[in-house]
Amino acid sequence: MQRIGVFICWCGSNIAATVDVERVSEAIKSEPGVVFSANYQYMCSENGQQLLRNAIKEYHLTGVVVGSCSPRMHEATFRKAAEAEGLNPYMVEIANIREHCSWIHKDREEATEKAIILVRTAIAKVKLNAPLTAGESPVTKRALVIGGGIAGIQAALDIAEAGFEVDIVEKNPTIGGRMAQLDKTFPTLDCAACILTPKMVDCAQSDKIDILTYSEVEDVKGFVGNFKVKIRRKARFVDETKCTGCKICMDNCPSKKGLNEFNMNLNNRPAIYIPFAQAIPNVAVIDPEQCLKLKSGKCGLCQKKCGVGAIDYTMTDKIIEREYGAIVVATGFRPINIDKFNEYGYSENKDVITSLELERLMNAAGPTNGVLLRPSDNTHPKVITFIQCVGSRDLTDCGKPYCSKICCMYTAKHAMLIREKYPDTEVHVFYIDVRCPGKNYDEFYRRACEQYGVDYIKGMVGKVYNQNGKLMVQGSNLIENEQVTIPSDLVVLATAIEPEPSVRKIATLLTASIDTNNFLTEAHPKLKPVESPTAGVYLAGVCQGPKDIPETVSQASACAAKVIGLLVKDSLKTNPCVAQSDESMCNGCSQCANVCAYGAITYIDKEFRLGGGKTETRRVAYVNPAVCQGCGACTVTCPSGAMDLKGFASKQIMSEVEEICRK
Amino acid sequence: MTDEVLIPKVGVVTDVRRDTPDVKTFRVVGTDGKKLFEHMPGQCAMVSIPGVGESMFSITSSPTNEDYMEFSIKKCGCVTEVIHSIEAGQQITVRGPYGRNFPVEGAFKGKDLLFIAGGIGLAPLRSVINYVRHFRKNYGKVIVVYGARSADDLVDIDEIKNEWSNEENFEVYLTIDRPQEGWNGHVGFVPSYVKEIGLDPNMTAVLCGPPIMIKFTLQGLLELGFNKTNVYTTLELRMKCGVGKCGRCNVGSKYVCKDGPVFRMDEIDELPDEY
Amino acid sequence: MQEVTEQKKEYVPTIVAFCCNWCSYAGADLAGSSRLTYPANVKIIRVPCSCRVNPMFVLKAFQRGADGVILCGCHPGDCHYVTGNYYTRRRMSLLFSFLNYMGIEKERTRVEWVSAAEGAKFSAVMNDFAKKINELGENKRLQDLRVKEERDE
Amino acid sequence: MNKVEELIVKRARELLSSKEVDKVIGWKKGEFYFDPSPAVFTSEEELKDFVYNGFCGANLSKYLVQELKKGGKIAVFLKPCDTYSFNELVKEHRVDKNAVKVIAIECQGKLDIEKIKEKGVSAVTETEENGEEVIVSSLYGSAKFRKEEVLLEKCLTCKSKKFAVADETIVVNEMKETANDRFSGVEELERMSEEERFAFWKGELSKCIRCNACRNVCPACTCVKCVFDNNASGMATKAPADTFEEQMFHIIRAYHVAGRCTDCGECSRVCPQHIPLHLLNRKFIKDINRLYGDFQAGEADEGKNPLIEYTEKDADPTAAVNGEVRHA
Amino acid sequence: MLKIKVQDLNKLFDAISEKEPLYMPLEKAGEANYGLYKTGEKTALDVLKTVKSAKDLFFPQSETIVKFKTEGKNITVEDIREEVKPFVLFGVKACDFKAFEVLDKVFLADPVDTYYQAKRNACTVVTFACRRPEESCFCKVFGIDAANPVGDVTIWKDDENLYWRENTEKGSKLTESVRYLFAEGGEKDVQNQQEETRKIIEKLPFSSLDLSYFENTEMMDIFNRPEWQKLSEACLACGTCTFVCPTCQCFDIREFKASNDQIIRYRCWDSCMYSDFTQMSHGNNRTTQMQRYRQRFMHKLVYYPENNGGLFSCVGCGRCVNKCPQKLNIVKVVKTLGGKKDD
Repeated sequence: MQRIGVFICWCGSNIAATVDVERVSEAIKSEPGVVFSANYQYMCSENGQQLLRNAIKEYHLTGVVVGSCSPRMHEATFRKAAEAEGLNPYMVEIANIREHCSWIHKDREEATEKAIILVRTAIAKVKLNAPLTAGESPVTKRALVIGGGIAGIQAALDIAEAGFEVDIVEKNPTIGGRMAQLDKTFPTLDCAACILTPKMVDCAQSDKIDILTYSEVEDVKGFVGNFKVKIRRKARFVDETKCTGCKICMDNCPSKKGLNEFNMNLNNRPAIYIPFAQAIPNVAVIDPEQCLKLKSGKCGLCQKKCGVGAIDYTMTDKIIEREYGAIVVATGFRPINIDKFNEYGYSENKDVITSLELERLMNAAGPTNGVLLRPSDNTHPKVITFIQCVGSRDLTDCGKPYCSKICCMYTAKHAMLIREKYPDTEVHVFYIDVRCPGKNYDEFYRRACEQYGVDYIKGMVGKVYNQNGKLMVQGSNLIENEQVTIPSDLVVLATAIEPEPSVRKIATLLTASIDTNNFLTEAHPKLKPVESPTAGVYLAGVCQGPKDIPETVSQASACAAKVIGLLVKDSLKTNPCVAQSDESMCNGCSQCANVCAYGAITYIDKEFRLGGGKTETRRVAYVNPAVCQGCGACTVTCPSGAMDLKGFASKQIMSEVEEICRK
Repeated sequence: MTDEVLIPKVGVVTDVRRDTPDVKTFRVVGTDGKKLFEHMPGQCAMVSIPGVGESMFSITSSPTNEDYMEFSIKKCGCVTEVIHSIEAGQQITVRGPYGRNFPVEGAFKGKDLLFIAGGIGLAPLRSVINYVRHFRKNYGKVIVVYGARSADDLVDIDEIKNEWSNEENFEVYLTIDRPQEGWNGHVGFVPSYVKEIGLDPNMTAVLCGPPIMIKFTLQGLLELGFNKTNVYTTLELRMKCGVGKCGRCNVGSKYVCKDGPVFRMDEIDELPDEY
Repeated sequence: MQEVTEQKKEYVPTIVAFCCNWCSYAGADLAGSSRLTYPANVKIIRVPCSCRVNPMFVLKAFQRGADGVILCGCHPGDCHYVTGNYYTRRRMSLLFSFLNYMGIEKERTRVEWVSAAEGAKFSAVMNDFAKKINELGENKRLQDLRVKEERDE
Repeated sequence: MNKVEELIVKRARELLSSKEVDKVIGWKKGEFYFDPSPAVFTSEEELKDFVYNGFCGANLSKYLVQELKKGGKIAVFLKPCDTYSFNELVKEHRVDKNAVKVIAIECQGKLDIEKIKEKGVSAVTETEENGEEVIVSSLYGSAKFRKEEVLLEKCLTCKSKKFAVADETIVVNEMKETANDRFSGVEELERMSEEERFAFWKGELSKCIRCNACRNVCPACTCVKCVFDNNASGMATKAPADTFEEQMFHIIRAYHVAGRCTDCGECSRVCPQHIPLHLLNRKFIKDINRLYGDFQAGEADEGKNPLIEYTEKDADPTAAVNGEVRHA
Repeated sequence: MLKIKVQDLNKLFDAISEKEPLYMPLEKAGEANYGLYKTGEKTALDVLKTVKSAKDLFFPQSETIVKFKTEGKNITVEDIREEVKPFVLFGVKACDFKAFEVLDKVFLADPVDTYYQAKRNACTVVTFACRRPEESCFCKVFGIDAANPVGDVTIWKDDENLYWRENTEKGSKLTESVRYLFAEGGEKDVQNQQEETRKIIEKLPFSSLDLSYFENTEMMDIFNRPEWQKLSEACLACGTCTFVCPTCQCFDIREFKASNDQIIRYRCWDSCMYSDFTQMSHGNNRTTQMQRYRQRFMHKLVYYPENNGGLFSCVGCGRCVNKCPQKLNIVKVVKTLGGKKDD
């Protein structure tokens, strides 16, 4: 039978003024199992803790109940004290007689009665407590970053800086991501390439960073500290170690009609190509869908022309397997498909373009070498109309319900840049409202309006149609309360962004949850914004929610800090209050795994002895204690009660209920 | 109102002794300090801690003990786990005695007796062995063969070594399953040990232990020429009432609680194989 | 099923409140440190997440003579365990609707979302719930008479 | 022998003789025309006792759980409502669908012998279905009933005549969907006051003898150890020693199968006291449909049930109890 | 012989219940079961078979046997037995009445079960002759005459009258108290009814059931019959058959903690069909449903008769025939095993 010690804290007068602590101690004495009952002025003080420790020793206590302030305050304190005396820290329970009793009740009689019940309830629970030990699992000191955009790059650099090895897996042939496609960045208007490429080069040069481009995560097994990841290295048909990036192959390739993805398909590229000049790695890749040799077996020109013999048409996809302690997801975004937005005539009119296309049209390395020419006839547009919130804050099926956050700022940037470079251009912007919180953001927007004379029109655009070569933008001006039609030469749609669709597969592999808009869910929206609910998985950049570059970079660095904090440990202490399945009762129905937000539950086949020499193999649930966070969702889903939560076992909670109802 | 067998008496645990890592012996008297009731060797009683449940245990002390009775209990389930946690002074409830005892005043009289036990199986035999010791002249030669998994699992080893071994015309053979440091005695399983000792097949034998031990020991005895009508054992089944009414321990037309737990091997042969 | 008939005067109902550790229990703490009172017959049981509350606990409470059971958890979307309270919401919606279908007064069961910052809300919720339960009086429809008998002895 | 039975037996014979399956689960004739029992057939010889008539109401899907453990490939005959149970068992890994051949068979609703007896007809020797009429022949002559007078409760409000799964089908006559609304009974109760509902259930549940037939027949109740049998669960009960225990058993059982219950109606069919247990399960089904969108357990052999799913916009419990209808 | 008009029956019930508690078939929520009669209650005397048998009155499904109070290390035993006031059990059919004999041999055997005994002694049993037995009935097989049951009082009923015959002293006392409601006569009517009933019984399909196999075969031979496997295949392991059975008497002893220091120990019906019936902490002596199924019927047809002078623990009430969810029953067992005596 348990030997329980009960300690009632006065908390000065905080408790003692309303609760008759002496009476509580006295009343508890006769409870079965209680062998020691005392009260003291400040249990949390050095002396109070000593009182507890002495009693553990003297009375051979097997359980301790402290009636004091909230367990959220001092549970850890008393557990530590108990542990120091050799008692398992999980054999300590707190009865909250301050916040839940003395502070809220005025009647001394009533408060004392309640305190007795609360302490008795804690005794009932502690009687069913079992000693728990935190498990340990080793940590593989290597991180994986999925996605090689600015978020991934920043996270990788920070992690490498701390001395840990890190792999970047990027599905495209080069790292750089969306930022590499941008011309200038707000609110400072520096050139995106100028600030991004040095970081890309740093990655390439770091001996801690391994860049796996043209690769995709195929499979993830394991848990925090111990992930095993299979990575598909897609066949590049060019030996990365040999290629010097001389581009002779590109010049000689006869199949030049491939769409240039980097330039938003606004011009063409050969079948063998390097996406852009500063690509990292600066190595060519062959588009197998376009390459004549690979499709028909006839050609092979690039191989002949390659001075270093880097071309290998026989290359196949390879799966490599690596182990990591932590994973950063930084899969980024893409503009949504706006084909459905018939009112803007995007698919009919070449001169209706998206903002990202405009970035390329204004970029010196873009299809027009930085001269703003409209796609239909390569002439300078004189009137440019921007339409904001295309697909953002849109509750129809075509768009997204959320604000894409970056559009207001980049539209202001575009308008400003155009007005500066081509002052004779008339720029109109249709907006619902302009959202520019952030350092120097609103000032930036005001400059666009006030200094650069951009015409901001509050209102929605109803229709864009072509009339005699002019794009007629028909909209409402809510401030003037009138309908306006602006004949334009170029219409730029501030297109909503959405998570890169490949994130779905990755989320499934990582058992990271995804919201209805495909953004990855953070572990806590306020307090754990960079952690995913799956321990050891962190979120950086737009995959978690729309954000701009500075925010992305800070989140990436925050991720890195979290990763470093994890990798610096040799082993992880796991929370012992985790779920556990009683295999003898589990029937493997899989309901529990379905509600586990952390993917902590897997199923194994286990053999059971039936008696009479017979055995039966049954599928049963197994909870990985390193992954389980201890919420208990699974315990209620389990109809047989095979799943229970240590520290908050069904029996314990029921005995608390019984004790409270004893009155 | 007339007495009701299902209503137990209150007993006080006056002493708790740890025999082996998972066996404890509890000494029980009534609230008046006297023995709760009289019994015969081999009989059982229902012991319970209200709120936890009742379980049937054999009474391990000899009826000749006038002051108290004892139960040796192995920890193997919910009830026994709680029973193992009690300390001296704790009250429990007891009802009994139940079942048929060993025929110490009948078939055993004047006979040479062979007791073979394995593990906790010594518990019910302790009662009869001590009874026989008490009325020593009524019986012939006594041989005890007792085995356990390890030396630590031998129940009542002190009594065996200090008292039994000193009796006249009384042999004790101990064995453990596997060699162990500090053990100089015999090593090996009970069934094979029995065959090595060289026993007289005219002895009356009593077997108690795990089913597998009983099965092979019986085989060995039969090979030695023992007759099933001279071999006894005790059965253990789930019981609730203890008086042949609740139906739980019914095997064939027998109720183990009432018609047993002591059975002769030839009687067992007539039962369906459901015990 | 039997309805308990006699009722004592000045009956003080028993209320069991399950609070999730991260929001509502902290909310209750805040109510305490803000000295926001609520009736003493509300007793709190700490659970890691509202999704730990098994319908069996609710029934157990009623069996043992509770007159009202309230579950408090983080606001949906704010669950410390991401999705826990979403499951709670479905489970308890169905369970409470079912209990009402069995004839149990619907006011006897409740779920409230109380964040760690909502000490005032916690106190208000408990005051209101206790008031409702007081008006309803003793739970006569879903309790174990054996328990009641022993208690009333 | 009716045509459907003929085809079923023929098919069973083929499957056994070709060794395509090792056993067939079907129904075996009893002492009377109206008491066939579920049975496992392993030889062609045994098939002579195979029967499929108006009294084969038993849902055979759950037998697969124990029979599959013994090994071998099994053919099972499932009526439309039984196919849903099968899917649910597959979904919960209780049955390996690859080891089973599901032969979905025609069902025109099954008859309730107790209802027929209540109408004063005993010693039934045969029944013949003729559209909406049933002709019951007995030792004492024959009687004609409207079908709805003598159908099993579960068949009166049949949810669907669709097969949720079928490797093959044996259907001779068109199966008509029943017009009856299966939730009308629940609605009727919902319209009552709390007091009236309480009185209704008090009357019904006080009849419960805790024989566990409802639980043991239920294809959703396949726990290795039921909480009510597990002394460690804190909820174990064996007999309704107190009225609370009747309530608790039925509340918890209904809750445990909520979202998984296919409404096969076996619980009501087997209750010796004719407690309308389906009204418990259907309340959950109705609430699920109302709050989370129409859901039919067992429609597919994979996917999540509504209690292990959620949306961010689900109704709050208070609103749900007060009759809120799901967000559009 | 006495008689009373059927329209005056409620007066009779009221008269009896005024004196002593009257238990009889009542209809509640559509089902007929024995219950305490109160004026205005819906009686169900004409229902051939109540769902639960009359054993409930002597051996209730759940019954407190003792209470304990604990205080620290101390235990107080509280004997809750009270004197059972005389009561009347009305309308017991011949089969159920015969079942009392079966139960008596268990509960009144030494040591006597005082809970059962007290109720049994306090009870005046009014048996009720069957008029229209149905196809599931086979009491004749056990030598029961459904048309002429015994008990303290026997009644018959036709469309006009209820006929009353006292058989014992207890019966006479009861008769005396309600005598004023009755008129003399009815012997002829009863005789006619009996003849008619017996004719029907002769024709019932199970009346020719032959139990000689079980009387004349070695226990182990019956036990080892391979047919048990097939017979038990469809068994759900529910307890319906045992709970509706008038002779099944297995029980469990359980405890209920009314509070931390108040423990109620009660017994309740249990079923040998349940998988945990013989479950011990270290094993189970009947692990398959076949074994459990066999146990039930072996007990009824072999073990019990062996201990009780050939009396079967079945009275042919046919409740299991009607109520088994999967239509398994003792008749199928008897026919399957008894049909091939040469095996």
